[in-house]
Amino acid sequence: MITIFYFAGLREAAGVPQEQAELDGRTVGELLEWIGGKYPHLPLDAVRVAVNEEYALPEDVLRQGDTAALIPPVSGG
Amino acid sequence: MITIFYFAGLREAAGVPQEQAELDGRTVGELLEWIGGKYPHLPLDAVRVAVNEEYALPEDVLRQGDTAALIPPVSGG
Amino acid sequence: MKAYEIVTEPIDPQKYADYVLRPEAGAVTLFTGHVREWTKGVRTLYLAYEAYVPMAEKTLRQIGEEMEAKWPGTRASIAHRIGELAIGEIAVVIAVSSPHRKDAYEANEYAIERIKELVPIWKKEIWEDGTEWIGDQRKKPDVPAADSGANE
Amino acid sequence: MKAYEIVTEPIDPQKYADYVLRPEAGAVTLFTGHVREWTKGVRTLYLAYEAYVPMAEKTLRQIGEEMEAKWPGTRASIAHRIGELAIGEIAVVIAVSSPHRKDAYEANEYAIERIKELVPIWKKEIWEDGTEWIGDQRKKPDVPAADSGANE
Repeated sequence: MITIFYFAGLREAAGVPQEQAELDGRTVGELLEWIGGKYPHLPLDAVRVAVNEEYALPEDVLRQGDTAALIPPVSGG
Repeated sequence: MITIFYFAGLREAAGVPQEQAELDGRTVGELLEWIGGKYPHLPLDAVRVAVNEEYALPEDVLRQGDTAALIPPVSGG
Repeated sequence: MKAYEIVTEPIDPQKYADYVLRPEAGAVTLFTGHVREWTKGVRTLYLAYEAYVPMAEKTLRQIGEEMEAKWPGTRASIAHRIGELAIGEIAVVIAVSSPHRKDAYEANEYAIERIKELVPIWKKEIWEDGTEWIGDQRKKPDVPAADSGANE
Repeated sequence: MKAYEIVTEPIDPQKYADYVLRPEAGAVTLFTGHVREWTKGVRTLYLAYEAYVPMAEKTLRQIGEEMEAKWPGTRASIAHRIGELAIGEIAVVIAVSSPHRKDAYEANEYAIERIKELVPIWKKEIWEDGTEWIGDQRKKPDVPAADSGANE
């Protein structure tokens, strides 16, 4: 199982702040495909994914217990 | 009469913070010559002169009651 | 306080300036980003900030390490507030000290640019007639960002 | 307080930052120049500053007007302390607010460069083995100055 976090506009659009999914062994790119299939209305174009609080690449592989956060364009400052 | 102010190293070298002199009608350049004659040891090369609290040009003319300040290189900040 | 932190209470900027001061520092720059009332003719009532807190603090610390590597001898401290902020309140503070002033200015400006690229914090603007999550959709990861104009 | 002033007591920088803040300001930059203990291997015990006070305040105000002309929408406040200052104490504070951050950084750095060219203030360094009035003899009027390295 991995944990998925949604923030800001994505959280509001998904309707949940987080969820768990059986995506162990899948890549970050596959995670985004899975999310796009489950929530077709989510704007994922400019989204980055952080795995365990570090920005990840599409080919990075998810492991049991990982947390994957969907990071929409940031606007701090 | 005009009033002459000396600051920082010039004040210490001249031995006085200010003095008065009959230099009405003379230019700023002539003022510097007069000071150089009276205090040959003063380092006047990089000195600017302010008349009535504004930087002045060598050809500016001094008038009765003016204050002329000798401004050595500044080092604020 | 932590040198790099996300906070929920009002920010006292002096605390961060004091933190970076040392006997070998001749210059301290302190930047504060404030909630602005008017942006392009639209009146903001207040802002709400949200963060992925542990990652935000980690990326702020990473930015501090980048600064200290690029401008040796500088010391930095950064805080960002989340929750609801009223007009004029401080959203972010960046304190930098260095022996010479040029580094303190440059490193400080570098920090705010990097925050706007990297740190997982999101701003929602609340106007009289609606709300919107602000995010520059054109912005690509790790590319220096232009001034967004959304705030400061 | 005055927006542009020479003071003899310790400087509270926050007072100047508060002065420049307005609802339309998104960014405030605050620069403080501090007495540094070590400069090129020589230990400073303390500094003594002297000013031609009325002209110094007038030229500080002039610099503020230059800033507001070059960066419209900025508001500035500057104070310089004179007398004896201990290590770490603030000699100068420059506060600038502006709608956008880039102007606040640029205008602030402009101010400290202009102060070092224009404002009749002199610094005497007191070391363990002597004293010296600091002044860059190579500096010409109205030419932008390089970092003197004498302090910050």
